[in-house]
Amino acid sequence: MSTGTRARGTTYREAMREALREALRSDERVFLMGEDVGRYGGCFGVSLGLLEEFGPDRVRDTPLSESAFVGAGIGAALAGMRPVVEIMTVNFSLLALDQILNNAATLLHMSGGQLPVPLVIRMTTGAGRQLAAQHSHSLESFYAHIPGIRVLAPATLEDARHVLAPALADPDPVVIFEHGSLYNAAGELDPAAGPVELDRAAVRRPGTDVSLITYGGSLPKALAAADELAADGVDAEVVDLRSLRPLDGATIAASVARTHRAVVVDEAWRTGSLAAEVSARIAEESFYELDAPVERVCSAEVPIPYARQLEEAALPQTADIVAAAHRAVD
Amino acid sequence: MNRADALNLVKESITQVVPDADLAALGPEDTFRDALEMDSLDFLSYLEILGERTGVRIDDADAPQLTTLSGSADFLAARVT
Amino acid sequence: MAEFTMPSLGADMDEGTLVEWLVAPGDPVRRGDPVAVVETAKSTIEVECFESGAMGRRLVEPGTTVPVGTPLALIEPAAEPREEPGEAGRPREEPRVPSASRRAAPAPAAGAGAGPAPAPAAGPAPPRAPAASGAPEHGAAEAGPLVRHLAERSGVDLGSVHGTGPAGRVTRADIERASAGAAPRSPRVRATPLARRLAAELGVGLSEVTGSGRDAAVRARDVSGAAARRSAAHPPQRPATAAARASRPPGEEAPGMRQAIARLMTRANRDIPHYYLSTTVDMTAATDWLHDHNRRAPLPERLLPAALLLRAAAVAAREVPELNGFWADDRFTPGEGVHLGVAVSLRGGGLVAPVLHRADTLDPHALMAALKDLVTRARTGRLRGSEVSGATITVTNLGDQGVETVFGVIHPPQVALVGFGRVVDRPWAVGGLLGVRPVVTVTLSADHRATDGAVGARYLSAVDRLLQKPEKL
Amino acid sequence: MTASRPTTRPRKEPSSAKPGRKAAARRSGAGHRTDLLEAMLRIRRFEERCVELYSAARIRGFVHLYIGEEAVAVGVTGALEPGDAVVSTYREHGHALARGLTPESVMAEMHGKATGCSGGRGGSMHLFDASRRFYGGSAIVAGGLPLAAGLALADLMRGLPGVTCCFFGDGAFAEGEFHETANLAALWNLPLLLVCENNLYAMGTALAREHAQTDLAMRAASYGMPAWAVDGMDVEAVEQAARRAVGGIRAGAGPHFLELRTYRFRAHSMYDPDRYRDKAEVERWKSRDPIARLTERMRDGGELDDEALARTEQRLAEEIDHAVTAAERAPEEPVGDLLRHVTSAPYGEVSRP
Repeated sequence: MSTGTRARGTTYREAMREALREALRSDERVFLMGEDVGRYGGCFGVSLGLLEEFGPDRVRDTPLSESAFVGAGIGAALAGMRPVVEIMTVNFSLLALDQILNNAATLLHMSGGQLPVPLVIRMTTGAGRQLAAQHSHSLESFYAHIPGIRVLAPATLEDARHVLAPALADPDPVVIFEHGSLYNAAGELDPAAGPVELDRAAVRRPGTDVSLITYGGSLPKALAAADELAADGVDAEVVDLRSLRPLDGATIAASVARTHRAVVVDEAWRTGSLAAEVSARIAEESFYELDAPVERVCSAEVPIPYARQLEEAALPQTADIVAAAHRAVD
Repeated sequence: MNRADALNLVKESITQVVPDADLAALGPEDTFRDALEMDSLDFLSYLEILGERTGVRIDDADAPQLTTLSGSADFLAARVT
Repeated sequence: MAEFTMPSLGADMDEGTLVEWLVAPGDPVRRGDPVAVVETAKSTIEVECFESGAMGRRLVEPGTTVPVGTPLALIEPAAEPREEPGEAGRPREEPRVPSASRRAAPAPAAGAGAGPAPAPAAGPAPPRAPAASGAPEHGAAEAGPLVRHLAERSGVDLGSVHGTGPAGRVTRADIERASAGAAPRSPRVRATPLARRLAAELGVGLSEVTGSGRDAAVRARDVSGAAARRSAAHPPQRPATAAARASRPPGEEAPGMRQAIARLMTRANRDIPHYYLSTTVDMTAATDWLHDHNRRAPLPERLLPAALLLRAAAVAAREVPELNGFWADDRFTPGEGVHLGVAVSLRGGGLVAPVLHRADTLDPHALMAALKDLVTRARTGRLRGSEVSGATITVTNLGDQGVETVFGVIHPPQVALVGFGRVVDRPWAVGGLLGVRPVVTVTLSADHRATDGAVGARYLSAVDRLLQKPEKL
Repeated sequence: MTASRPTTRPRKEPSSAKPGRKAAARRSGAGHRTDLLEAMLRIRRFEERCVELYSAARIRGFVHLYIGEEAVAVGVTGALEPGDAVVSTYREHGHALARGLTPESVMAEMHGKATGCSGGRGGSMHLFDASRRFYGGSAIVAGGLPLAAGLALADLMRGLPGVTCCFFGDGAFAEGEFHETANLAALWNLPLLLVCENNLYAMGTALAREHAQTDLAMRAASYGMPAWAVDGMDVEAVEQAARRAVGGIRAGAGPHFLELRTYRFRAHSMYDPDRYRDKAEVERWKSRDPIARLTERMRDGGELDDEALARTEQRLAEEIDHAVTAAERAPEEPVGDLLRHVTSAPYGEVSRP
């Protein structure tokens, strides 16, 4: 788990804020809209200070009406703006799912290519903060299911800092998932990091024995698991999917071709999850590379409970990842 | 039943069990059961057919006599009126 | 209303030729009844229907080749067997007759009211499909349906069999010889996809490799290890590639059938660690009982010793379930019920092994009747698909051939084969006195992976015990 | 709260005093009424042909007919400028034709052809024309409302004079998205014209059976926007009301709401047996047919004679004949292009999702 210890350098939250600031500064078509993004500074503090810097026209507090303000973002994007719409959590985003699926993802195709929707939607996802069953879920797979939108899950400081610019440059809708447990992640930002390649997964740690394939809030756990496995003599490779749609099948296949074993780590429920999709891709594309059945480490199939010990038991933990990797390797 | 009729009946019955049996190659005293590679089931079928067509009772003890053309014809000729 | 469709009689069957209808429209049929004769690329088999009711309209004519799953006929609900399949005034569908040999389907008289059930199409006997259509895969191997069926049954590749019959036809004897050492289906080795691929690339036989993975699955490193050991054992090694394997020096493998037999024999012996047990059983009680029974019974009800032997084998298999079942995926799965495969030698050579399902529940009379029926139909190529598969243990009776002791090869994935020799008179000590008694030698070939000798011993003593009380069998 | 509403739009004088560019150029009186009549007739004849084609299975999918409601599309659209935006519903043939989409492109779309206004990917319910700022056919009831608010927001933020006109029905008024959007539009002072086509039925459910309070204009007014109810069967009354509303919006008075009381003469869709409406009720509304009404008025005023009407009908029939012929002859969109326009990736570079 990431901690609040603030090293020198920056945090995920600040990196995201800096990205927003840069976007607002460099393109007057960009504006930020969402519940409490202005005076409050963002539910998770991402947009703190931006209202003062850019004014209420470009940092817009909205009524609590997810469908209306997400739909307004779509309309504004159609009319030439570059809106960044923030939804507090993925659970709330279901109120806007109609607009995202039936309009944002569909208009380009339904209009025969006339109406691209250059919209960016950001939302918080995931558990780990004892927020119980209506603020804690990982529904990324709902969105990754939809053709016509791009789904991203920045998991590192560098990705947080550099994902927004290419997302805004994309002519189509982009949904960015920010895992709540990552906001306080702190460290030195790699000054050499450039814009995120939106279609590409990233190998966060090379290895030869087993591929730990994950994304978002589970990346730090997978990296910690890789450290533990190294102590056991198992050299784990960690793949950060980063883009949940489109999935970077080539990077996944290349990793499995190196290690011949795959453990997919996904904080979502197992059934019908991205982990299921990744596993299926491996079966389709890397079957003859596999030297062990694909392992999945997912959340228990339960609404995320409040009590700390229950929540921890429900979520994939480092020890679970280590155990799964051993099952695959030993 | 005269012996010629009996022999014909024997041959017909064998042919029923072993359709492609080459009876011309069989001598009267050859054990056709072996020559035609009839197993016990085939042989039982043969006995059943004989019994059906003549109404003669055939016991297990009669079986050894019925393994040749000649023995079978003699058996029938003696018992069938 | 159910459809009776061209069944899939094997994973590799994608079409079949309807040879003959066995049931006329309007005839009552019950689930399991044979309804038609179908010829596949490999055999001619009576196919059964899976619905009870009355035979309805036929959709396909004999002589027609159709894909698996094609409806051949309709099965009407049972209630009104005399009911006309087509209602008056309702337009009838054209029968589906995909091939060129289309003939008008028998049309039941629509609206005939009290008329009799529709008769089957009058006309000449349905043509047997030409032999050429029967063996498309093995252009060179001329073989009749029964031989093809036997070949399939015994796992023999017809293309690799040298035919000794007229004009090179493959005969039953050829199949029997080819299958003598053949294991019809060797159990699939549990291995990861990568290991399987690697084994093929390195020319390593998966079954030679000990698996170190979960549930003893062969993994890539096991294959690599085996390949390395092999290289160490044969220093001047050829490159381990598929291409190199294809060009092995001549002489290393015998050509043709000999090679096939050698390979199959090797594999059978390698895969199944057989152990053999034998005992001699006093058949006095059984023989006396048979004589007594047969003396009183009319010919059609008479029993052969085989009936008692099979009965004893089946009941013993129920008592010793460790021998009744399958070895697959490195473990034993007990059979559900005792399904006795009976290797029956046919006159003129050849072998057929129909299955007596639930043989342990059949008394000797029922067993005898079933055996006679099966053998008769086996000889005419009229076995149903379900009658040649699913055996849980096999019995070989070579007594008619004059053999006294049989040491058989187990049919994988079964784990035991029971052999009966000929019932012969032998000197036999009873109560300290020597006498002449009829005896039979019973052998057991068993898979040592599944059982140990003690289990086999229990089985043989059960057979012995059962045969001493024939009246209770 | 007005003080906190950010707006970059300078308040102008109401445009009723100073007509817009096109409105000034528009023919007035008899000539204008002829235009209105022709526009309504075009919609009606077009849809009558659709019924025929649908029955012959030449066009498929859901087809929702606008017959009886033509005055609304023609009257409201008549008050709009080319730079304005229109967001519509799934019953949008009338809106599309009134907005200037050609019968040819709409008919081709309904035939699923490459030359259709949505490249054959939309069909009857999803007509689009970006060049006319026609943001089309949304088949999710009320789904177009937030989108329209966004279009209006963009115009507002960019200081453009455009008005966004959003058509929706009495059914949509019951949806949360209407209320969310009305609130947002009023709160942000968006240049949005909310046009509620109250045809008394949400599919088969009568207005009084789904709304506790059936005075929709009054309820809309509660969001703090000007709202009227208008006779939707009188094209001139509709146009007049729409002009007034658009004028107010352009002047910076924020969103306006029009409740247009109208009626569809035909069933909800081609699948609908129409059992929920009294035949007498349908007949009563038919007696108020907006086309007959305008025709009568024009005859009374000596602006129209049989010969002129016959000429118009003849011209429209030829126009629609041509549209059908062209649609039938138009090329199919190749199946190989199935994945085009899912994303903006250049053709041939559709990445595997």
